Amino acid sequence: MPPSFATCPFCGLLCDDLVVTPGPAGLLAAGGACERARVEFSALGAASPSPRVRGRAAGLDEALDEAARLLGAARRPAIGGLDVDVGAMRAILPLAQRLGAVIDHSGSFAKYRNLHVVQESGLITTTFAEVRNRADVVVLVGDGWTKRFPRFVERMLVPAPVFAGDGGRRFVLLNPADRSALPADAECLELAVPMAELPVLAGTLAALAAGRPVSLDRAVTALGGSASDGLAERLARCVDWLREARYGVLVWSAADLEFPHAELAVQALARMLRVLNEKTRFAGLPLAGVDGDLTANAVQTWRAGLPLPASYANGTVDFDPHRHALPGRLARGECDLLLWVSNLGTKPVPVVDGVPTIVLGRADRTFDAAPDVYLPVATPGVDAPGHLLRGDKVITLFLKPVRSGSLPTAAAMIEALAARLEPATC
Amino acid sequence: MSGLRLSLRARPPARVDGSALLPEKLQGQTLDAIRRIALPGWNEFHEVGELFEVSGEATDRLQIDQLDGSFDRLGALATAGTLVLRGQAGDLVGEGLRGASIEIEGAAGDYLGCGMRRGRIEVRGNAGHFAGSGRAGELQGMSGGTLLVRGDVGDRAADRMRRGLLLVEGDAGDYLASRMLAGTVVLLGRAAGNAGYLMRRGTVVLDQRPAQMLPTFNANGRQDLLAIQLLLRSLGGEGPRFSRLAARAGGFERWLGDLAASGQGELLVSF
Amino acid sequence: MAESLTVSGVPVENTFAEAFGMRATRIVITADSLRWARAAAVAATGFATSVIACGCEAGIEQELDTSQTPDGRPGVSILIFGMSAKDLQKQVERRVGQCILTCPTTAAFGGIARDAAKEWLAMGGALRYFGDGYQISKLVGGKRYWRLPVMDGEFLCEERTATMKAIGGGNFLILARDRASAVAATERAVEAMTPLWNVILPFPGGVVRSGSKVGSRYRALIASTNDAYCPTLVGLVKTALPAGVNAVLEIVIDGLDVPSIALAMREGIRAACEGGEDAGVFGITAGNYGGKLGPHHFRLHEVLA
Amino acid sequence: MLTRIAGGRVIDPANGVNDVIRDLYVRDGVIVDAPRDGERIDRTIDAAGMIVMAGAIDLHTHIGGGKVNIARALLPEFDRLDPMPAHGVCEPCTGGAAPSTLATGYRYAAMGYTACFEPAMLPVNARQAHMEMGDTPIVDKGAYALLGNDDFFLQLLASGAEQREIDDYVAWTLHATQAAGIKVVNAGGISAFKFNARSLDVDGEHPHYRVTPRQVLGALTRAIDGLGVPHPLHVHGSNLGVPGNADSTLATIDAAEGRRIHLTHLQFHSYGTEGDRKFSSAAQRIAEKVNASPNVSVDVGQILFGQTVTCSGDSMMQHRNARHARPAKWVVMDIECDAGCGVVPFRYRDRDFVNALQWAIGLELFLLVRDPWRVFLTTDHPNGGPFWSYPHLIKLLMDRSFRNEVLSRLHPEAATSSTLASLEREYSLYEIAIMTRAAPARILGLADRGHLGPGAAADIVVYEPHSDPEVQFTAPRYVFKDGTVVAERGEIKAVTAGSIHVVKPEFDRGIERKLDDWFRRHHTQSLASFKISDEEVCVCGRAPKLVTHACTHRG
Repeated sequence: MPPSFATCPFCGLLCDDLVVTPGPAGLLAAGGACERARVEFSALGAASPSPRVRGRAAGLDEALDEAARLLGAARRPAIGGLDVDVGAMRAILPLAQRLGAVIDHSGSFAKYRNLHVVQESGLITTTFAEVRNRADVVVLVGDGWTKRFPRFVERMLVPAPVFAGDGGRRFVLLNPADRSALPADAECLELAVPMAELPVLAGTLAALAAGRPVSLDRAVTALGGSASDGLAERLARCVDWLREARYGVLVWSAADLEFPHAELAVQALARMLRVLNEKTRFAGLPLAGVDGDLTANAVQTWRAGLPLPASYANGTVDFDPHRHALPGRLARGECDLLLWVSNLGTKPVPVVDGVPTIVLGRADRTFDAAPDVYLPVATPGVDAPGHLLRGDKVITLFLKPVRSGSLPTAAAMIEALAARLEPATC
Repeated sequence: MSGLRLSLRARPPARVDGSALLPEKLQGQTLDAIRRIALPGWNEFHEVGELFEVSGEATDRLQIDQLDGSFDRLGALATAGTLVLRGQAGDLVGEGLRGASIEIEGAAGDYLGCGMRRGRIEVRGNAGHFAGSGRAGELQGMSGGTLLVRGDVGDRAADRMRRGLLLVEGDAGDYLASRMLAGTVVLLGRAAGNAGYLMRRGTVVLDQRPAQMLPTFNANGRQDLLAIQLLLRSLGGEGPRFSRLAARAGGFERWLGDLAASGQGELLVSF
Repeated sequence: MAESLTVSGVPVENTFAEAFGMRATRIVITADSLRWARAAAVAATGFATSVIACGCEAGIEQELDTSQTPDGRPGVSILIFGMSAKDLQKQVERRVGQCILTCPTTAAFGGIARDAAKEWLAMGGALRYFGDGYQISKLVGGKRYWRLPVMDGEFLCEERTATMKAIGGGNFLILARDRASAVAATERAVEAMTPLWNVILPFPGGVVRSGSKVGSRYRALIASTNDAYCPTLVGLVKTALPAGVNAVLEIVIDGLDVPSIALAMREGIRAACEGGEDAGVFGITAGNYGGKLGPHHFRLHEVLA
Repeated sequence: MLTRIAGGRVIDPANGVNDVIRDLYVRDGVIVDAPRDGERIDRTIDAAGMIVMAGAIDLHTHIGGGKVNIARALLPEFDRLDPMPAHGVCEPCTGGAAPSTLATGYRYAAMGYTACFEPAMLPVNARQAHMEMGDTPIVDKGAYALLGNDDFFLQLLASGAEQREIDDYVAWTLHATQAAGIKVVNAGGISAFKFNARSLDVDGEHPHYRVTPRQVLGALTRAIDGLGVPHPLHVHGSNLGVPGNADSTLATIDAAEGRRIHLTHLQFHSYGTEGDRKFSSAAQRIAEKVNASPNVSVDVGQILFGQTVTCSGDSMMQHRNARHARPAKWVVMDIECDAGCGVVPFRYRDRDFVNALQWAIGLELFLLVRDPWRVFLTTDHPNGGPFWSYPHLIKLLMDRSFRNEVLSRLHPEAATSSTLASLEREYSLYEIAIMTRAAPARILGLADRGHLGPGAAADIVVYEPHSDPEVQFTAPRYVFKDGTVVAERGEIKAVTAGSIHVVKPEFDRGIERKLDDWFRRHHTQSLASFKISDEEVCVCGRAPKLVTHACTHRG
């Protein structure tokens, strides 16, 4: 009998070739598992948590009662985290509506760097299998993706592009990328300028790709280079490669773009893609899907018609990345309760003085400051079935549990919570 | 001073949408009726009378005093009358303005005058980020009217601006006039980084040399253009600092860009 | 009731000039110097004597000093008259495009006050495509301008110019002893009328010698020479020339309103009659078609009252 | 519980009933025979004087799948203009150019629609499509899986595979994606675009596989017939929106060689090149061909004036049309060696010649195609206009003077460039019932929907007659979904969950060996991950049940 493969929920690649078995210390992930997957499965395997009320172990009913009491008393609750699967999100949204909550994903600030560009200019994009089979020129921005998407190179960039003709695949590394992540024999052009200069670099490439008269000398100076370091020649060569590509792909991960107004740099690159597509094919691949960011946004978007961050206050739904962003709402002291739901990851829960916090979290999570209520929930793909959107946005995969656990799902927990609330009055 | 006067006396627990407080809507109502108007907060509605001392007479002039930044969208979509705001106005003041005059005798929050189409907003103090821009997710920013900030503006002022006039006496943050589509910005202070990023058309007059000039703007030499003279002359009424700019002779150093976009914008720098 | 009126002893016939409703626009041309504003204005108002064959009637209205122009440069205002806004649109486009756009340093502005505006004509708005995509639109003080890149910089042109209701065909005829006297009289008249606002004299030098009557023996022509006033036909046709009159010249006036035309006629007639019969001027009359064709009747005696 | 709907004027074309006064009985969500004497009737709904029809079925409406969600995210400005606050049993959501799934379910149900079919489900995106449909409350759902641009199919075809193998692949796709039919979009063109081709006509060669769209259409229509799939191959033709594409459309019909074929949003494919503007109506030519070809059915894809957003799998043509985007933002995607998508917002303007003529062409098609069993009422929602404009569209079909009055307000050349003004036909209520109920159920093979005979699901709409059809069809007096009153006078009274409709033709599972190899060599997920089980699709689709409709071998 062939091994039953597991699908890894811990990054946007959703690799479905893992073999996960019970080991002496937790779950043992093998098969295609990367280091990150091994660590995550192992950590989850070891934990056997119980609900907690203000740090003290409590029965499920007691913890649910307390959580329901806090929720019932809240007038301005916020729902955060959302590092969750589709099922959890489907349960969270009716609750958010019922509570009039403001709701935001923990990574939406990074996510918004791409959404911004879609909403304010549009985008040409592609998906993993197109990259794998077609891409003859791959431009990689930044290097965070090598950590966040550990098997991206192995799975998408190492296999030969069968539809690309005989030329093989060439790489351009924008910003200080990790050359060693790529195959050693890969033809590779490095434009190693600091990440903060990406807006200038992106604008320069977009202008050059459009055939506009940009002074390479001035560009090099603006990028902090010098006449002798060959940057001007590499810029020119890069543009040649972009224009010669039969099917080029530009890869970035919005979470890497940790500088203010990074969405503008993405927009410059989006413009470059538009220009290149007048003559050849060149598509973007905004790598995402970590921590359920795409999933949470997609479910919110299809149910409400508007993405995150959103407010369900006053019986309406409103999208405003500025006013409804959770960090801002918390910092301004506007929320009187924080419900944090995260069944996939273990990002820290914000602690705000005087704001009661309920956490529906992974079994192995720990806290610097104990929340008022902690309700451990099953992790989809480990203890429970679930669905997640993959990092290229189009594919949703089923997460089959690798063990039969006793933890309730986040969705079930939310429904239990909702059942304890007073009937909605509106 | 004539008109209606609201003076904040209680801070709401969360931001309140103040867009119902328009002179054109309140005009002619009794003070009691005005006190009963409910403003939407977060899951609760606050009566004007609970939050404000209400006095005077509801004419086409409304003054709101003691603002503390917790009211958003004041003057949004106003078409007529005068709204005077004192203290710290919140975000989205004058959003989508269609004709009224808003005077802020204090400072404004973010998204001041975003999407405004007509009318005039004048701020004595500073304005936050995205002044004269557009609502998040939409293609166009401010598309008409005059937005005058005597103090500084934050980042991304005039982002996606399509028409109209943004005048700033102080400094501007990063990405002034980013993605500008058309319209006019005049900045007397200094622009921080990346002014004009991805601007497609439009005019930005800078009375001081910006921190840096993007390599995707090309020098067009010194140009003394009639259109710019005409433009600056038209600002004579906006104060002596603008008159002085209009009176200076010899044109400007002109830069064209952003070549990463369609490249037909102009940055005009005093020399 | 043949009430008699003389000016400087010259008899003025008790008749009227018959004028028609027209549409007009004023364009203010500025330039770095008056020389180039004038050059553009002369070209733009050239070949515009009669609406019948030229498409419009046009002329220079005034020269403007730097305090009188929108951009503080010297300028010239011109008036263009047509039978309809549609006709004017065509002429404005052609004349501004060929004569102002082309002329060094110039700019063109609409010159009709907004409250008098009847219809709007595209000016810069029609010419902007000459910029081949590099044209820039700019809104200043509520008016839209187009900036077209040209070889000496930019041609600045207001997007539109307004039309207003106007009057064409104000006129008077000078009956003189001989050609020299007639010419001298018209020169005096034109000089007196030149400083006046709101009017132009569309014919060459302000004067027309080919007065016309309606109709012709040739079917294709709708007008032909005014034989009753032609001295060389005296004895052949029924003449309108008093004895001793051997030359007649006419001054035609187009204007934006009735008072401006009336004023121009008065100033012109007075100047023409200066020196009286000694100067060879024997009479003043006016052209009309019996009052059936034009709604505006400028009675000479009333104009001079 | 037994419910009687008493005394209504029943219009049920599937059973040949035209405006007959009779009672309907409903038990456990199903229409049943009249009870024997003495049997207790628990509830009687008085429908006297009212018109009773089966629930309406939309066989082509983009209600789910990634492209619609991209459209939702792309255009927040129109959601802001169309808020739907919490109301009664309804959660807050938004409508707009690309409405939320909640708004879609509420508005369809309120209007008397009880089943909706998503026509462009990308196989790789099938889970998400089912999820979005699952979050579309009340109405039943089904979807057509997209084939004909996927590399597996194209290499099969290019390698000269036997038809049997293609049949197996088509059947496998229906099973694996839980679909109710197969659609092809710009046959081969989406794939060709990935190889940088910018157009591909019916007999053009794919730049890589060297096959033609005609071959693709031939193979797929053969497969559909061979497998006995009730719904004909659903075809979005070549050259969408291009002046002169009527020739491609006629060639597409010929490519079916007499086999069943459904041409979707035909309006966008009926353009000529006559006149000064090189854009004209070819509706007459197309309609004649359709009338003469009993194997052909069509839906119109009527455009209506206003803001909309076009969501299509046709990345090739959407990229080409993107320059007309309004607002000027758009998304084009290449997708996973499977297909593509393009999302381009449009504003159709009545004073624009092209838009006005498009409007007229759609109506010409409605009126010139004679058989109401073969022409369906669609706007290709949201592409030509939102589905909630159907009542207005019905009025345009039923009322000639209204139609001509609207025509007179459009760009004047729309009237002179089309025959619309001279067309006298007015649809009857009976014909409307055919085209919106009986015919879609028949062409989809839905035995238990679209009619009011015993055994049918109790999806029933009761209308108050009104002289203005738009008023009548906007807010029916009662809408029953599976026997539950879900809406009254346009207001939602109960939020229920609809079923999923699928077909599962028999096939040789040996095809999976070849597919497994293909997945290993080219895909980025395993064959096992790709397939959606019956149990899973009910979770994704939040469906109380999966309704499998029979396939009958014809081949």
